[in-house]
Amino acid sequence: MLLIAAINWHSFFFLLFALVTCGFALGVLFSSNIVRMAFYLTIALGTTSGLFILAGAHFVGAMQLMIYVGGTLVLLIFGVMLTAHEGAVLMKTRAGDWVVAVIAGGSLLALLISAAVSIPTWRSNEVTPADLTADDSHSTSSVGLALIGVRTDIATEKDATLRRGLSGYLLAFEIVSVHLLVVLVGAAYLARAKQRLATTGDV
Amino acid sequence: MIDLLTSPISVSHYMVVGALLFVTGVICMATKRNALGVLMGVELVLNGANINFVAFGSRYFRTESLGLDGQLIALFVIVLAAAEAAVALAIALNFYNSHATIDIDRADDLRG
Amino acid sequence: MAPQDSIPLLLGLAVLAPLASFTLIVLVGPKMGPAGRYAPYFAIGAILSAFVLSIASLVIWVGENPFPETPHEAAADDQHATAIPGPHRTGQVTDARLTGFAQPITSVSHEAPHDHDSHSKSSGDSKPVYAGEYNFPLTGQPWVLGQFGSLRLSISYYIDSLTISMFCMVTLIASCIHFYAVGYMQEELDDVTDHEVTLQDGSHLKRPGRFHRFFQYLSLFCFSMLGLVISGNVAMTFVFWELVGICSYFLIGFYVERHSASTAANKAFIVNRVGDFGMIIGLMALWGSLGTFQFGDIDVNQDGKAEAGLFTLVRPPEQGHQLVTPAGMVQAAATSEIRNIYHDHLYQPEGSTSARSEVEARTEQWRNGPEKYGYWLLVIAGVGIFCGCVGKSAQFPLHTWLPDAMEGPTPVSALVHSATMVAAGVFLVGRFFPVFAPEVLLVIAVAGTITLFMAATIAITATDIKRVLAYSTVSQLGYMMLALGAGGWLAGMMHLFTHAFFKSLLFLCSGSVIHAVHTNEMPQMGGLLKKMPWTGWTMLIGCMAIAGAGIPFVIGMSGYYSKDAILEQLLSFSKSQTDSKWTVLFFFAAAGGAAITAFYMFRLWFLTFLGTPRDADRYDHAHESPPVMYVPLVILAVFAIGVAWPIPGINLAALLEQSRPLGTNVDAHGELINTVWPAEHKSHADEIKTPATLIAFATALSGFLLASVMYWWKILNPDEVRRQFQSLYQFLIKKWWFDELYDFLWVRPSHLLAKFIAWLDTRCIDGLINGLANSVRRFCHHWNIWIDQWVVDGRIDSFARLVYRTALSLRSLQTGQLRQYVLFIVIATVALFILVSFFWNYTLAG
Amino acid sequence: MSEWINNLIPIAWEWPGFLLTAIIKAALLIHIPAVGALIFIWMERKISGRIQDRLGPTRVGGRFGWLQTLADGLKLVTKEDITPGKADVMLFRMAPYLSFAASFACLMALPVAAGWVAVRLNVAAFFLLAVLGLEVFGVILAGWASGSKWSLFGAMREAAQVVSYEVPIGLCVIVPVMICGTMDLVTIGDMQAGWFNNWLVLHDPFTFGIFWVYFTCATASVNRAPFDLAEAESELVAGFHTEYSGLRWSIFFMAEYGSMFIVSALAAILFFGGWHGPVPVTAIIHNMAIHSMGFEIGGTAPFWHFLANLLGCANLIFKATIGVTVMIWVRWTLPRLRIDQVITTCWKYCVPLSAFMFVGVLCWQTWWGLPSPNREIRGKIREGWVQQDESVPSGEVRADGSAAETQITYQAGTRNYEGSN
Repeated sequence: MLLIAAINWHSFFFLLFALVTCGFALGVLFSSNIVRMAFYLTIALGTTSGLFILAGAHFVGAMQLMIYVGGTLVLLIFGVMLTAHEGAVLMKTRAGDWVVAVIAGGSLLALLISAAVSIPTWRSNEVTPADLTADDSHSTSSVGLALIGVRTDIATEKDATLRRGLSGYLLAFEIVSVHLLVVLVGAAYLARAKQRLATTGDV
Repeated sequence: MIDLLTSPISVSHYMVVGALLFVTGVICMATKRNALGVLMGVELVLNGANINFVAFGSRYFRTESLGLDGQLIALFVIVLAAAEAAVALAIALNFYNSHATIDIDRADDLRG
Repeated sequence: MAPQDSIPLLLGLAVLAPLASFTLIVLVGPKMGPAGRYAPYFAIGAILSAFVLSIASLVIWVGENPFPETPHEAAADDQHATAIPGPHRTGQVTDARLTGFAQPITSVSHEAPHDHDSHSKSSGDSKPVYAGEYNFPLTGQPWVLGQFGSLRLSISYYIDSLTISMFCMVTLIASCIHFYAVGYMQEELDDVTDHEVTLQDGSHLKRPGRFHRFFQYLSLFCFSMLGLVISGNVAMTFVFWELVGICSYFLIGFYVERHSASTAANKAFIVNRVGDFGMIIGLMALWGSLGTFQFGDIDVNQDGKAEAGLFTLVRPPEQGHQLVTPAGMVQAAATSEIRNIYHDHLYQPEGSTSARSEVEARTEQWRNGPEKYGYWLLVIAGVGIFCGCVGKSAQFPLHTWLPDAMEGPTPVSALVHSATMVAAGVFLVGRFFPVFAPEVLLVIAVAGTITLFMAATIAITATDIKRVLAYSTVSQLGYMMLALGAGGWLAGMMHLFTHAFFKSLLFLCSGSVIHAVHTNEMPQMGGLLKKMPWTGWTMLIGCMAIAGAGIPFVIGMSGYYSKDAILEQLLSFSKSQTDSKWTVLFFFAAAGGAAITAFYMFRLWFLTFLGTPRDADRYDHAHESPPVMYVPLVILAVFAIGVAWPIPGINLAALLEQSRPLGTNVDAHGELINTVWPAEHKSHADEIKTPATLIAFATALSGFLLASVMYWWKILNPDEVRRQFQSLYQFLIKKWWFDELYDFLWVRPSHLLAKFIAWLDTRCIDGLINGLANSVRRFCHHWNIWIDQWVVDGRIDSFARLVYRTALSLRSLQTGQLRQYVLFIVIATVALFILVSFFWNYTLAG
Repeated sequence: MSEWINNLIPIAWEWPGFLLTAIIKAALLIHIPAVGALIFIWMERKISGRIQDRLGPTRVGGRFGWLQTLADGLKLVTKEDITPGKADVMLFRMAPYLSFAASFACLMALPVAAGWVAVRLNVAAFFLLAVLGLEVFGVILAGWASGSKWSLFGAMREAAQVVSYEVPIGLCVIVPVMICGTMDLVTIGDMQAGWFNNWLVLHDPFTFGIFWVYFTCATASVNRAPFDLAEAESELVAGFHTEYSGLRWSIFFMAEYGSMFIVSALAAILFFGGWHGPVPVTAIIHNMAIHSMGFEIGGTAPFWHFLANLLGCANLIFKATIGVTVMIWVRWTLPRLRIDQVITTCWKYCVPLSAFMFVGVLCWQTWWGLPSPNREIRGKIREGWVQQDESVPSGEVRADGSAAETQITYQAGTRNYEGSN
């Protein structure tokens, strides 16, 4: 009971979500059934959005749910179903590949984790709830304003160069949207290129 | 384990989770023979990166944080991931149409 | 909404409406029904709404500026009182102004005192300001396009009664012509077989109809013409000027497949460029020395202080609006002196300020000194602007494009080349009238005289009905220019309006005739009056109007008033000369021109409508045009009769008089020549008016009688006359050999020059280069053998071999296995990090 | 609420308070899909009966047969739970719970009255859409895991349809969000306080139009007829739930009716003033509460607030029920579309329409600045630029317009970031 009393609930929920995320990510890794992989991935990404919200990025979390889980993964599963037949559903990988991959990945993991814990200011959290302001969680409109080029969060920045340098994401936003359009058109074109060739072959 | 529960969360925790997702994704890319599996690995990798961005952008862990940039970059990553998924899926379908399989080990026409 | 806000708004909308329809037709023209059948609805709607808006603004204006009542003035200078507000009505005038617009910024504010003192001692007539002249234009600058240093390009407007009446005239005529064109261009609706274009295989050209394109050009033209009229600064004027030119180019070349049409279009365009070159020089002179493009004063930054425009600079109010060389021009001319002054003050304390003050001090003496600093600059600017007008309104020596422009469809000829575009030149001269120095006026007068006489004589022998009208247009424009040059501002402007109406009427009638008989040649017409009564009678009205028919001192057609006003001004001009008596030629030329005008106009009418048909089958096929074509004729005929009637309430002369440039209604003397420009109001004295009116009437009557003797009663046989004056006839039929002259003067020499340069190119330059090349080639031929083999190939081959071996050894890396590539990346990343962390002693990712 | 509980329980810890609060709220919310489903299914039967000139259920539970659904539910519980041999067992079992969890999680962020919301998210509108989009996973996985051709077809259609319809529905929801400048559904609802002329659907012609687009897309996104391609019983036997039976099948239906209620309630909040009725009863009661009917009755204010919120809650549920009724009516009136027609409706009509309306609203508000009957929103404080004083419990914060002005202080731009750096 004393333990429960001492629990920092923020940490608790973080751990909950983190464990679910990592668990299902590993599930994606070790499952060999492509559809189950997709299912695990869904859950992993959904809980990731929980992690985002825990870090105060409500909007990003909602975006993660909406675009990633709601859009991308549905697309993915769609593709899975389009390409799923007996051979494709189960594709075994040779053990050798597994060994090599796990070794390489393990080394990378060790590297990254050592990097993550190597900086003391990253390891310790000295932020007290007092110096969190109400709108740190209400970041939606500041995100939106930043996307249209107004950085309200650094409007009060003392350093003028910093203010100037960090102004807005309008250009990036436009570029990304145009890029998105191009990609969608291109994807549609790619997906139907085959049939088109077939018809022309017939003619 | 206990003090994990009691002490407040820091950036490192997020980075560890991110690293785990990242590596999982990488291994996924390296082991799955199904092109869509590889695609899922890519999504995992991107999410690992995103977690770091959001963690560094959050004001809950460090007094000097990236501020909004973290969230904004994360947003862009999500959107671009959607685009990338669309294209990759189209490519996969095309490959499936042409090679009648989704196994990327069979996609070695350009072998040296 | 105050009038000074509402009128610009209305007129601006009126300008934009045709632009809207143009855009619409350009975008979706071909979709508007088969062959754009419904395009005219948009064009006509636009121009009609523009007309309504113009009329509305005219009503507002008149309501704001009532005409001075002329009870005994009418008695003094008789019925056709081109009512000039006389000295004794200055009080009312001032009232009119005070009750008129509360102008923040015009010359009103500093002009009112002049009227008051002139009113007080209005008996004296040798005052610098002729009392009673007044204008208060609406000026404004809604939108600044750009400010480069002191060069400000802006959309600004300068609206006075001249502008508004131009708007009404242009939109009215354009509306009529739009309706007319709907009927005239019918055959463009379906595929057209152009019988004047013969392809290689001898067949005729077949092309789809261009109905909508015609109306889109008309809309564009109306837009640019209205914009030209409303524009408030020279730069904007120039832009719309060129727009008008390009519209004329399009419309002349409407039947682009015909060689004659395309060449005519090119000719018009190039000739206009020649004029515009002079205009650009004028603009540069004005801006470079005065630093502004604005006509009127504009309160740029709404602080109540008006920035002086060109007119104020050239005719400053404190000088009683008399022409003085602006300080800018003086100092621009006296740069060397100014440099010396600055050099003298260089080593004094406060040198620059004292130097500046001295320059200010000496400017006056430079200006009035014997060498008249800067005055030449003023003259050059004026002549340059006039060059543009010469090109645009086809004055001598650039008149040759207008007759060829008749290749365009007839509605175009009526709208563009008689009523409005060519009038734009005259309008610009009238607009710039205050800026013109007397010497420039003399130039204008001379050019106008030559043009009117020459064109009139050429028109005598022309047989193409449209060419006759074209030359008469040139000649009438010459009249206007002559009137302006002789200081008769009001006369010239009035003739501009009256001529617009009856000339468009005449052209439309001729178009209706051509539409009926499918030929332009008058010798193949005749006796058409029975076939097409509407056209015939309206055309007769037009002829009488242009001939200035009327009962002397009682009433007459519109031409009667304007032409008489011109003659009066010319007479008083020639009378008031002490020396330079030769200027009386102006008057004689004008009078003779009047006779010739009457002659050829009635010749045209008799040849066309009376007598026996000279071409039977054409006559049989002839028919009256549909109502959509002759109703506009009737409307225009009404205006051709009555537009200039001195009705007390609505009175063109008084309306125009309201916008007479300040200080131009007094005697002016040339600085460099000793010629006197009498004030225009002097031409209403009876000793001038009576003889002028009688002479005008006599000349017109003689011309009419001669024409009827030769072509109606057939007493004289034209062919005999032709045989007797064979040489003169040749001279005229060849149009004074102007085209040949220009061909000899400009075209041939340029061809020769081109040939010479071509020869230079082919012989000398190419020869030189070829020789060089040959020698180099021979040199290389010896050396390249072994250099190529040993040096180049040797190195390249060895390198290629090296690359090949490396590639062979590396190819095994490319397994085509995506998953292996991923592994490579991972391992490389790890290795990189580890290396970095070892060999740089930084913490990882620190 | 948790503070209140913590005050009740005499322990030093606060987590029991949170736990109790969570449990209570969940217990309240579960009624919407559970009891709501009962009522809505009964309504659907009666309405379809009337439309088809039948009586519908009449026997069970009195003359209106209003216990029919309960009886069916009992029957379904007792039925055998069949799992096909070729099914992917885990996914097959998981799928119904997944889609039910999605539609239940939506309710978490759905306010039912001023401040009566389980979790007050500042991105609630967006969150709702996102989680609603998750519901499709249940359907897709169910269809695939059944290992049956019909189910697979239904699932693929569902996938295509839902991915397509997320675009226009997002565009439609953006419009009220843009007008109010916030995604917080509570704020959006309260910005329409007062008489019905404050409802956003009457804000300007474009919002009026976009409401219909929204309703169409919502019908499609909860795959109700005429868009119920996933279960096209005329072509595919029963679509994605062909192989399901018993309890799992009924869970699918609870999820479907729950999400119908959710989209209708969202429509009510976004366009029809949420808990603010055509007549500002809530505001009146609140004014009573603020100065209790003119003379001070000690401490009755909380009661009045509660009453007001209760009425608002009833109001919202009523509006949402009307929306569900319309959906039922549409289902039994219109024939089902073909899949290509469904996709065409989305990409060729809904998306361009909603985009056009979006631009139109934008112009109406910002560029033309045209008037709109809603006096509340104009010049109102935008989310994030708002600093609301914490003294007032969130339930009472600006439950009517007047209170809002008093309790919100406008801080131009300086959104006290001084604390952060």
